[in-house]
Amino acid sequence: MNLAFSPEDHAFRAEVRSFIKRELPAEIARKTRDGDELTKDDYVNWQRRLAARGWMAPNWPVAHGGTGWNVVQKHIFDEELAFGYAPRQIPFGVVMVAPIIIEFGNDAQKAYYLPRILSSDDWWCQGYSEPGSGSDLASLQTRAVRDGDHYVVNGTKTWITYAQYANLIFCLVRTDPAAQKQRGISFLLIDMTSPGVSVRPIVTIDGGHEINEVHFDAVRVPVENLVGAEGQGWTYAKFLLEHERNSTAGVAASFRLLGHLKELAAQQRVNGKTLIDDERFAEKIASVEIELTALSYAQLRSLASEHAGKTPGAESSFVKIKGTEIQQAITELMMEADGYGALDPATRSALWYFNFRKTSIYAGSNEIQHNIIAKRILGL
Amino acid sequence: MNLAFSPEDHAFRAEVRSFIKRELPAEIARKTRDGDELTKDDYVNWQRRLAARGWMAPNWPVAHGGTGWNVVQKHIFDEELAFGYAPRQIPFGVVMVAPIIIEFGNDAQKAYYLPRILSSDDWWCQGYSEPGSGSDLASLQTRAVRDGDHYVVNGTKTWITYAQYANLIFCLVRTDPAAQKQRGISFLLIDMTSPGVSVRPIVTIDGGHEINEVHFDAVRVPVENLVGAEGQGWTYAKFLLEHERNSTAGVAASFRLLGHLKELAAQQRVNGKTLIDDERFAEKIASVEIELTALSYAQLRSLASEHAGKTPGAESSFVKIKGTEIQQAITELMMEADGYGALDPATRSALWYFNFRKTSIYAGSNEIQHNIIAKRILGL
Amino acid sequence: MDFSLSSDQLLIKESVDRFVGDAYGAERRRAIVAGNEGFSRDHWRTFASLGWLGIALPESQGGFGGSPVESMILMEAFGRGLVVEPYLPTVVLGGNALAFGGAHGDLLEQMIEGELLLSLAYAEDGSRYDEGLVETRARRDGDDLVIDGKKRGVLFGAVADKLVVSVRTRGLSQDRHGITLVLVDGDAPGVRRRDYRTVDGGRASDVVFSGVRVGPQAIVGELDGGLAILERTLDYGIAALAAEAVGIMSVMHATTVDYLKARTQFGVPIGSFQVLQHRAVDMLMSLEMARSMCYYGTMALSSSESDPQRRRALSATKVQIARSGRYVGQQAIQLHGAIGMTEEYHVGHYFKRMSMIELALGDVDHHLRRYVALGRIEDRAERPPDVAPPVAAESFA
Amino acid sequence: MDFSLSSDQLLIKESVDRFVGDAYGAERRRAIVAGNEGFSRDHWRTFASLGWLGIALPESQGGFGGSPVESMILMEAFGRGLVVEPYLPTVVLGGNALAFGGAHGDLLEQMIEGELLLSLAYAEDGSRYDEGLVETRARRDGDDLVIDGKKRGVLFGAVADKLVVSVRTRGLSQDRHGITLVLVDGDAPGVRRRDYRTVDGGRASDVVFSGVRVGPQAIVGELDGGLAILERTLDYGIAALAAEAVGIMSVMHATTVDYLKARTQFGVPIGSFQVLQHRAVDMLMSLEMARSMCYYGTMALSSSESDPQRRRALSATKVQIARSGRYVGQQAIQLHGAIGMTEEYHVGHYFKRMSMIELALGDVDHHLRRYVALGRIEDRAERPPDVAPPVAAESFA
Repeated sequence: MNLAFSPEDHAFRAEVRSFIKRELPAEIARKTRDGDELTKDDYVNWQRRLAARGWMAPNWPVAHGGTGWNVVQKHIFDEELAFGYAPRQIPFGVVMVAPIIIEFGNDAQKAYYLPRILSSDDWWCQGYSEPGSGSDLASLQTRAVRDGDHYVVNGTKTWITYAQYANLIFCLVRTDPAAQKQRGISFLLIDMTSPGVSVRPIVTIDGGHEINEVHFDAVRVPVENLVGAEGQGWTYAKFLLEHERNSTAGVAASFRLLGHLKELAAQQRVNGKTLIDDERFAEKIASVEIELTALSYAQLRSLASEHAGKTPGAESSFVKIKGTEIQQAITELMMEADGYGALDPATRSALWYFNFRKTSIYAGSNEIQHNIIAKRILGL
Repeated sequence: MNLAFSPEDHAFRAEVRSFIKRELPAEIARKTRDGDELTKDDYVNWQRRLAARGWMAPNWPVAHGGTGWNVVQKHIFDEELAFGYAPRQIPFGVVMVAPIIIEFGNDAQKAYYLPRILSSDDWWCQGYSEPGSGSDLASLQTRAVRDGDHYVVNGTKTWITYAQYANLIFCLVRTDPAAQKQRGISFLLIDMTSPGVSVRPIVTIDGGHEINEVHFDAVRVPVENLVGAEGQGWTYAKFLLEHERNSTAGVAASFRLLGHLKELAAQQRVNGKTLIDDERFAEKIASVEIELTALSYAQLRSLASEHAGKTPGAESSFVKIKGTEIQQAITELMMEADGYGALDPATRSALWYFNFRKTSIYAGSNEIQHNIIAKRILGL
Repeated sequence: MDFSLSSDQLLIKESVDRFVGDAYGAERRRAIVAGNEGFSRDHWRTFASLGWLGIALPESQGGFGGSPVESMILMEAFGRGLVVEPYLPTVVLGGNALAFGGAHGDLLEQMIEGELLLSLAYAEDGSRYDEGLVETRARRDGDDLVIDGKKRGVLFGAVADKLVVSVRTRGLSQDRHGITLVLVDGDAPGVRRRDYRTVDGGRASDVVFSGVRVGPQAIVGELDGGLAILERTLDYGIAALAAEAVGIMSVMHATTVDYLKARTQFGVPIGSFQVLQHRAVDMLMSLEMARSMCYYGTMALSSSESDPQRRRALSATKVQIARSGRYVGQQAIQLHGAIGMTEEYHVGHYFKRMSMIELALGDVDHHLRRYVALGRIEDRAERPPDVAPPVAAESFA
Repeated sequence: MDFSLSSDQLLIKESVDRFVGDAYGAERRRAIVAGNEGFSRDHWRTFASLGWLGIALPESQGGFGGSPVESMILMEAFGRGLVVEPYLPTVVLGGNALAFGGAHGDLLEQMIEGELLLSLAYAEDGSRYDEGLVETRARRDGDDLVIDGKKRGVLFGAVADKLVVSVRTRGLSQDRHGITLVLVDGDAPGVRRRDYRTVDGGRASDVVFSGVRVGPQAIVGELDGGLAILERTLDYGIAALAAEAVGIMSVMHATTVDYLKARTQFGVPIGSFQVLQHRAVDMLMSLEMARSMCYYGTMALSSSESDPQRRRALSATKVQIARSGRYVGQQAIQLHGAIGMTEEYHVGHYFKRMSMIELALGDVDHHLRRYVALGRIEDRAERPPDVAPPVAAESFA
């Protein structure tokens, strides 16, 4: 048993770290650190640098442009990106639609879409949720009716991150309303520049604009944009969920947030000393730091089990729940630390807090994640 | 609007206080304060003094020996008893069976049983729960089969407080197994000295013996011991639950426990000062004290609404949940305060903590209380 | 013991409920918040005409002789309506400071008539929530005081005609004596403001004082004797915030329960899921604990209790309000799901205001510390409070 | 990076699992607990014959050269079996103290062979959990030390052949220097014990030392230099308690889940109620967080990190263990309902032991304070720990 990272792992980490140091534009790093909104150009700028190094899609098979890294290397890569203040990976293309195209798409789809993801020529977004279907995704209502060589799509998708940047959207649509709930759903790729597609911004309570509603009004989509077989869309979406690697970026980002909190607390004064030297506040920070340490170790254990060939199971639910609880705890403390400064949007402390309330809601609410663990792990 | 207690209320409080000071034997007060087990004689001794003063059954109609107090006076009475370290009221006779006999019993039952409760000649216990029916009380299996002038009772009742002191038990028994779940249940009074009744002590994790299992093996019970009509037992039990006054003794007892905690913390040393002067620990005590203050005010509000003629509703569930949470928080702090002393049963600190885990389980678990509020108040 | 609201109080409650029901609402509020001043002068005139601006002030000072209960009734309704008008800074903080100071009857009259807006400038960069830690200095120059320093988080500082400013006239920054309250015109020479929209839909300013000169008549109360007035004023502020918070929580709770009943997923209302039911129950309990403490704190203001006891009661109140408010607010968002995160839905605005109330006039840590410190002077054997509460029209649970 | 247990470690795990499965069990344990000494000398001989008593000690001192991982494997199984034998006081605390002291190889050999029981006497009335606060004094008398003072919570003090006692040989009670560890015979003249059964089924003693005389060979490590050894010993103790706690929690969790499936109410298994399901999930997460921290703490022992970093890691471990343990224990009782409160059912015994582990060698408050104090010397920019964990046979979640 050798419990430390290998020398090769350390060398790899150094390589990634120096790459980031060399390639990441300072202004992008600053925006990431301060929580400023990144522009589409910022993301594309960074993605093209990754692509030039061959690191755009570590999760893909080597044949399609993947890196061939093992799980430990992927973990190190994620961690270094987060600590280096690189922009977060926008998952919709690389992590979400690509694996489905690779697994279920035809050769033409692979040949066309995959290179364009690597090159950042396309920006994808995800059209799953609808106003009436949140946790109960399978109740979706967006219709795609076959009309010659096209599907005609009508409906509304919502909570779509960065739809304003995207030129393509992958959607779950209902192609057979007569079929049983999950069976009538298909997986369709839609060009957002098609007539009848409109995007309505949704501003969140922190004042930010990341999410949108997308309306389809008789949008004509070529049948070749169907992935796999009609009626199998639900299966494909589920395949992705079950094989989704438990990203380690969240934990690293929390360590980063924690650093932010400490800086803030070091600037505030209470009773004639800095807030970080106030025993009470320091212990609150310590409590969350200890939880985060535990989570980071839990994640390494999960990594180890994946390394040993086990399919990741409910670990991702576990990490989702604890990870978001910790993120929320940190941002609560950021707001608290800031005192009267929190009133002022310029300090952002309250805005971090408001924004992070979403984390226990999105990507399967924490309640849904509890249901998943109860069912899949505990058999309840 | 006059927000203070009236001069009459204050006078009443003084009267109760001086009665307790005069009548309560010092050794009984000491046992109550220290959490020592009280003997049956201790209880009876105190009850007879209350009875002599006419204060044994404040909740009864005056005609049967009640006091005629309004809700505020009852509140003051409960509070003074708790603060004066009087033994807690054993509810099974005075509060539980008596109102049912008064409401649904026949004249012979009233004439026989009520005076014997006032005089402490009888000690009652409650036979509701069974090993297989806890929260789902209506699933009870104890059978009472009519045989001439008797019922023959077979079955097991459990979690019976002070069965070892009792000579009478009131039971819910199934008289009609064919009837719908709640409909076949009757309310039966059973002499515990009857042949076939056996009591098995149950020791709890704090080492105490308050609860028991009671077995009925072909116990013959005269039919005149049936209260009201056959098959109506469930209705009677529910009547009691719905009219049960929200006892204020729990809150007062928590203030008393809190005093205990403070004494303990004042004796412990940490970092060269007393634990109660340690900011961190003092704030933990303060937090629970603030919650308790809020609860005491919530209870006064509930009292006010009862005073104004409203039937108490889910307030009792509210007070049950918050009250037990607070009690448990206090006893957790008692164990914590005691440090290595908690290992030693002689200090009792860990035993208080262990014992109080029961409070969120008994008398309708806190989960059940949540269900009740969700349904009755929120309409969910 | 008489628990009911008086008929006058009932009238006030009806009128403010009507105002909040008729004149407020998400759309109108949005327009007010987006506007230039961040509040409606029309509404302010209504407040004046309904007598709300002097409702709790003594008749001897031109007020209507009400008690803190009247203020509680208004603030709770303002919370329900998410009313942004500067009632807290002008009436509760500014007005009470002047009233406790015992002079400036002319200004109070103007304020009561709606012609004078006030604010309180007490917090500093280095003070956090401690009103006794004052580094803004005022040096004597003849009969005048000349002020230099900086205050933060001055609510609606941009529209305040006059600021009540805590300044140090003696001693060092942490001395509890030597603090004086002075009135400064909002546009006095040497006053510089940075105004901003606050994250909860209000307005605030950071205010710099550079050689600002005021005459002796500007002193509120006694020279060097401002701290007791300031403390009492802030306690009144806490009680008002508590009532506002109760109003806010009650809306968040009711909205959430309605949503649980209306929203269906998996073919059933989500309110049929036990976990969400229990969460809604815990929200209700948090709300009722907060409401109880709101009454408790309000009673403590008008009781004849000594200052430390009053301050301790208000610290306890603030702790409970903040804890309840955080739970109710966070769960309101969580149980609504994504819709709760959007600016267009109303629950997020209540959440944001509640979050700022959590911090305003001292957060949980500050007040727990104060509660403990004040407790050391008391007997350690506790009993519950020996007064009974009022029953407002909101009945229990 | 290699995550698997070595074949030797797997053998140890199999043998201790077999012991716990075969030789232990509620009934037998009950008899042992009720017995005269509170543990089984037969079991102790088994421990010796299986090599468990020297498993983690270096070969140079007669041990078997294992690492803290071996100790973790044993303790976790002891936790699952609720094993009461005095492995912690004798091997983990007493044995490590001697080993770190670097002499007394003969005693270690006796201990490894099962012929010597040890205990550690460090806590005092006034010290709470602070091992650096020592008021038991030892004055020099020629080459001897003469000890006066009192220690509490000495585990299995009644059967300990020798006690490792922390005494002050220099300085005042709070000085971190001047503490010496000395070996004292359990029956030495001047030693008086009050023995008691602990609330968790173990045994402990309060021990008074009145003019107890020991020779210079009794010193463990250096005169005045005992604190570093003591601190390191206690850190090993924390790691061992963490493993025991993980074993205990895993049983409480599994038992609870089984109960939720088996117990029916309202015609359905109570495990079909969503609130109870989520509670069971939260128990699982608490357990897995604790298990992760147990690995982390165990790794920190064997890492080459400096003392403050090691101590900080073990403080973090103890905080997590205590918090997880409290949650899992309380919920195990709650979800079982009344049956969980009874002495005859096994879950309550796990709960009680877990509660005492929560306090042992320092509670949450103590270790949070220590964690913060030790953190001040470190860089504030944090990264996650840079070592990977072992994977024991318990797979994740």
